[in-house]
Amino acid sequence: MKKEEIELIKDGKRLDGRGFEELRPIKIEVGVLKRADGSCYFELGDNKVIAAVYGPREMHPRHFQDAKMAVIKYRYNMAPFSVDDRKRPGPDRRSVEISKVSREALDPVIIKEYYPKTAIDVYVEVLQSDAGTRTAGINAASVALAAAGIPMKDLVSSVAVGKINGEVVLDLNAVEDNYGEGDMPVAMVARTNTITMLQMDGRFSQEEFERGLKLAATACSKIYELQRTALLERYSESIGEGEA
Amino acid sequence: MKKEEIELIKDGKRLDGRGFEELRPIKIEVGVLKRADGSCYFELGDNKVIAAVYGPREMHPRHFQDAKMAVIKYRYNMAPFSVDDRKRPGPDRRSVEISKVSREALDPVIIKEYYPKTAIDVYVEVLQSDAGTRTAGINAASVALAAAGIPMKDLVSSVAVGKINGEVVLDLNAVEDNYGEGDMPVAMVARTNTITMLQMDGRFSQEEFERGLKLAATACSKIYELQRTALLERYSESIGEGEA
Amino acid sequence: MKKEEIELIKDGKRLDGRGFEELRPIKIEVGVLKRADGSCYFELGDNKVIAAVYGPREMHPRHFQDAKMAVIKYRYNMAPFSVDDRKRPGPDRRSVEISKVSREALDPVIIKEYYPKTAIDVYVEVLQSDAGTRTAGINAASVALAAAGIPMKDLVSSVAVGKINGEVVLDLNAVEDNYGEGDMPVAMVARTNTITMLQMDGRFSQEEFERGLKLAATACSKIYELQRTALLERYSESIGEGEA
Amino acid sequence: MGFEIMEDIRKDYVYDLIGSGKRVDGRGFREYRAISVERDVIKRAEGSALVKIGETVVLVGVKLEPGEPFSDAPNEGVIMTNAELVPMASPDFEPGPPDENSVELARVVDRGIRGSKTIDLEKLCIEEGEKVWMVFIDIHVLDNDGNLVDAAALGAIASLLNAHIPNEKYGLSGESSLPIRDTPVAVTTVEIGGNILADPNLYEENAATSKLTVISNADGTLSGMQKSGSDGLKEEEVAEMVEIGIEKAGEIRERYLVT
Amino acid sequence: MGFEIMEDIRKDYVYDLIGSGKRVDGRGFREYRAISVERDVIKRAEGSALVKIGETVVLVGVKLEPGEPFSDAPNEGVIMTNAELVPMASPDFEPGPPDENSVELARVVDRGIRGSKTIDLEKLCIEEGEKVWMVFIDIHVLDNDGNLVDAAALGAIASLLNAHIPNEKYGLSGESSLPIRDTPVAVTTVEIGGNILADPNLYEENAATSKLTVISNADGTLSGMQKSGSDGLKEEEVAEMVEIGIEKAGEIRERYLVT
Amino acid sequence: MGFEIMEDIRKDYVYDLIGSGKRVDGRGFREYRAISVERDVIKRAEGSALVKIGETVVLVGVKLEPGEPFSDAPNEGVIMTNAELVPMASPDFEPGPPDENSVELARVVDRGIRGSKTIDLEKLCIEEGEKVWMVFIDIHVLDNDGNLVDAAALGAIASLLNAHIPNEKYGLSGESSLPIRDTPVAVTTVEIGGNILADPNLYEENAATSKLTVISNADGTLSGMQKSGSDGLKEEEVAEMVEIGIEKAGEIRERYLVT
Repeated sequence: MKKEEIELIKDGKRLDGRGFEELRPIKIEVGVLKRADGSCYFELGDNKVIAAVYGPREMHPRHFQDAKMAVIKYRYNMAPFSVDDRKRPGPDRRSVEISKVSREALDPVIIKEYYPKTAIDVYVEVLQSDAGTRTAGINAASVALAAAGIPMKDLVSSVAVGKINGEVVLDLNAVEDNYGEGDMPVAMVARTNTITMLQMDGRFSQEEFERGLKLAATACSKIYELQRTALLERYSESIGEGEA
Repeated sequence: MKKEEIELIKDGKRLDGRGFEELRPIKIEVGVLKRADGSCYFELGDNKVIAAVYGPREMHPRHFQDAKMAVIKYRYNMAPFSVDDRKRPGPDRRSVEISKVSREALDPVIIKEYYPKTAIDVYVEVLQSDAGTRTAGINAASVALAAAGIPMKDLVSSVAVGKINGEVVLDLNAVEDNYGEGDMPVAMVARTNTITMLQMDGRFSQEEFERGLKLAATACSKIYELQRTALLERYSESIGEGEA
Repeated sequence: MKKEEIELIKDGKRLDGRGFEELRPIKIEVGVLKRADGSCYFELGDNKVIAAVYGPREMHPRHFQDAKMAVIKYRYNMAPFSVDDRKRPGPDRRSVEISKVSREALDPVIIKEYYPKTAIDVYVEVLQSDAGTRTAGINAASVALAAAGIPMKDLVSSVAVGKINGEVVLDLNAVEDNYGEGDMPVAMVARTNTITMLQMDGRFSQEEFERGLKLAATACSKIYELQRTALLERYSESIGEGEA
Repeated sequence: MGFEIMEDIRKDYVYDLIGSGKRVDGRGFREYRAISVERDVIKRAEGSALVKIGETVVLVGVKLEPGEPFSDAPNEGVIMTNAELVPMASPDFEPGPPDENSVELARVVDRGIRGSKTIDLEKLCIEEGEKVWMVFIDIHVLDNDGNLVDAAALGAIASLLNAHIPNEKYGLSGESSLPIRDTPVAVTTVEIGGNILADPNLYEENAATSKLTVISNADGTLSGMQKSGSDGLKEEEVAEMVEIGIEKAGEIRERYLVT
Repeated sequence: MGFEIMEDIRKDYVYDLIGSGKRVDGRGFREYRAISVERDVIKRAEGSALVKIGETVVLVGVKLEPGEPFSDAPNEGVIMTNAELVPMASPDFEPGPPDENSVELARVVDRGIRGSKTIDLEKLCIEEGEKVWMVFIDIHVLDNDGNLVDAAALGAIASLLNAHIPNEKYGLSGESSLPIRDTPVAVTTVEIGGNILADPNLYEENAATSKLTVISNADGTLSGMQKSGSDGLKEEEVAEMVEIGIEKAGEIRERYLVT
Repeated sequence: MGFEIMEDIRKDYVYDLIGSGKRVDGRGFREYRAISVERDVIKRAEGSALVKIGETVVLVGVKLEPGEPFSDAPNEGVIMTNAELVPMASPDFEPGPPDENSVELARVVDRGIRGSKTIDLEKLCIEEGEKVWMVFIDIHVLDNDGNLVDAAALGAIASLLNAHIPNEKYGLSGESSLPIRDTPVAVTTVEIGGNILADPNLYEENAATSKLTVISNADGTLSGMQKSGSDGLKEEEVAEMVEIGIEKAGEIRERYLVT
């Protein structure tokens, strides 16, 4: 049986009941870890990720220091039990690439000049995976950076667009990703419509690509609101705690 | 056939003819290597190990130096031909753990404060193995440290206790270890009855454990005497050499 | 079928038509890379190698610096597609040894005292292999070093001698190497008849060895002329370019 | 340098406080911090548990896959225990291959389960000498506020108790629940200035010079022990630690593992 | 330190020049450097191509070997793409295992070929579930003067177009030419001071803060995209880059891949 | 820094002494230090030998295990030679994967055995194309006082001569002694100030700028050679070194390998 023949859309709805432009449910919790300077738990459907931020802190080995600004490091890592077939611990080529593009997705909003010679470490652990972990990781990391007090111009929001049964749809889950025709993860500064990550595989016409990009932009705006709200709540809580 | 069903005790004696509380034959030679600052060859039954000590010497990389005291490093390593099925060279998880607990077994007696910023390297090579190599290694290392002139409060002695056919016995050999019900390696400062290593696997009742610990203590005292004698002999020899 | 039974000599000629003391065709191009300080493309029959030289340049990590002279580093590497069965990328034991003996083959002619504390990096990439890649690499590297302006007492030239069907012959190709009885790679400073690399495997009588060594010396003189000519041409070209 | 001085001061503070009979967080010497065990949190795993002891957080996932048995035990399943001290969990953890601390953590948890014969490995044989179930126990440390071993060991046994055998996924049939025969529980104590404290938090762990983990089973027998740290222990201290170990293990088992 | 200052000055120079409508080497903003593609240069490989774009030199070799299929695609051949940024090619490349840049290079080239379904993988099945052809695409970078991706991607498709299946070597029979169905071409542009430049050379790459590679196929569809760099791109910039990508890919395909 | 000066002084001392016709330990230029060979010292190994040359100590163990043959030699056993320069043996050896010196040591010893066809590999075939004996020769250096190659090579052939095939252990039958057909012996000489010295000790090795190992067989043929060091050798020096190599190998063979 050919992969393409699987029916992913029925009566205008996707297999999990979503419409074409509908995100999976999102849950955000800020400050879930004690040791990290900032942290965020992020759920996107069945994806469960945590991001932690340490820094600015001493960069070593020293010869990697940048005399003019902080160096951002990003480590995307999957827990062995986060996927269907156990993943061997340690970085593989996929996680190396995702770490790079995720770092570059966040890089434009961090004001690195404030902390020369330091490192800002961003760690993302994927605890459960259902397609879209890199976008969930970037969303979590963006909030964790803010929670850690890292000076930022804005938040970064991220989502993927895909193509299933010839339709451009938002935020593929694992089944759609496996049997679909294309995937396109995007990260944006939602308020300024600035694209900070853009990847694609599969096959899109130029028109589908442009439509997808707009879809992503709209979704990133929604995610941005959720990120903001989560940070705001956390902030009020800590004020509350302070007063208590 | 179940492992437990093998008869390891016959007429009150163990398969190699030993009584329950009997050590295997021990042979100690001090100063067997030229390059090392101190060295010791130790035989425990069919176990043959050598320990070598280098140091105190410069610690590098520097950022691992301790400004207040010497850093002890311990490397337990098995020669590929020391075991029945050839062992691939290089550290594995077992040797990493043994190196850690062995280092901690010796740590309490070494006066590290005398040599801040230095490293004291202890290398143990297992040339032939028959269960009990970590205890033989600690015994050898303890003597080698003394022979290297490292300031020590006392010697450390080590032995394992085990359980075979329901009996708590001293110093398991490989067959007993494979088919027995438990193993418990212990290291002690024999003169002060201070326990510096304690591990267990298998299943012991609380009473068996306590009995085993006492058995180990008695055996460590015997080993301590052998270690002392070997060092003393070596010392008189070198005096003799000096006079000649 | 036994390996030795293959007929590698027919009517006094080798399978590729060469005489016993005949080199494969050689092609040398100097300055083939932009980024490197010196480079050389070298063809020896079906062997295609490139050598590149960087340096003298800063040596790091610093603790490998030599306060009195430059440190030569040599990296022999095979492209995965250079051999019949794809080679996994990265160094293996063979390439580690070849890198060492090749470095030592060139070491005697480089005037290292001029550049203390620096590194001179020699990189050799084998793009296509047909037996004799280490000798081709040394020939290329020698030219690339000169092209990079590294001060040298002389050029080093290299060739292998082998034994096939009982005859000592020059410069084995892959078939001869696989089915022959011995191989002996040699590097020399041709003008002073100084041997800077000498390896052997297989089985040679003392007389065969001595004859082989003389054969190698004669061939190295020829290669030396080709190396010199290539450098000279390149030099005149650059003068020409300068004038244009 | 400044940091080191702070650490010394903190150690002294912990030490002095204990000398006067108190712990930094006000607990009794034998008292654990609040424990929570949440099971089946990861649906990709056959079993999982999120364990919190105070602010220490460990996530354990159990996966089962068919694999080859060892040649000296052709009819037994295989246990593989692995621990990742991911750098998220502490400023002291570095990315990279497991260091001696993660190796020790994994091996102590592993020995507790193995020594007690908790898993009936013979029931995990699919085809003798050819195919058995490999049980991967992966310990993922998320936040380290001390006493990782007890949290990891508790997470491991809690995950195993709830784990199922994914027969269908691999086109096999048979019992779907893992054959679990015991409930080993690890209890760690430290010695500080002659006092024995259960469940050390991070400050206490740093102030202590010796530590003992005691793993005990439902019937009160011991199936694992590991001393660590740079100082020795007296026989009577060990005896007290074993005592506490068995007692506390009973309480924890009763409360978090009996269903 | 001196070096860093030189680099800053060079960046400024490139930046200022572009501001006045010029490139360091005199090209138009959408113009490529001279391209050359030489095929079948390595006879040990089943396919190969030496690609030069300006002074950037990349050698790609394709090898085929029988191997086991993935269990979730038992009747499909396997593509393995690997890139080595060997230290010969640049003073900035270090020996050692692939770093993030070589991994990214290999994966972007790989996705272009995979996304476009360029290789008909089902035709590479030798025996379902047992044996399929493994296609190794090895990218060997010899000289880096910028825009490695476009050179590597061009080398990959050029090698594949000429590659044969070595049936005889492995005692097999069948079609000897690789089943190639498309010709994906990568076109990389950078943004410098609001200007979009195609085929950046090394100086331009260093001066640019964002870069986009667009891979497009014979029918004008897109089968791969990768943004990199430390700055963002506006939607209209991306649109222009995609525009250029499709246009330039057409020209390159016409000139170097149509036989 | 102080250390380096000491080393220079030591080199000068060795050099000057040799200039006046003497060696640091009073030996003649072609004289070996005391050699001892103790066989069968490791009962877990199928063959073993503890070799001392002066204060250099090398332990070699030979293990045999059934394994798969290489596809281009389906009816031949496989030799795997490995050398560990464990840090115990010298303050200059570091823990970690084999560096170029251990790789070279292992490969030179290996080539001597392989080139002379010492082991009749066809007799190590158990089942053509499926199962052959793998012969692991493990060189474990315990104390390095110079001339490791000769000690390691002597240990290797001495171990092989006494090794047996562990048929029973693997449920197989057949000849129990290893089919050994030759006795290659390595003899290393160095050149210091125009003088050729056999069996350099560590000081001499450090003072020498070139070194040649010559491996020769019972019939006087050569089956391995390796030059190392940072300086060249004249043809006549090589000739002398080969001469010494064959002569000394004969003496060593006679004394330590003929049984």
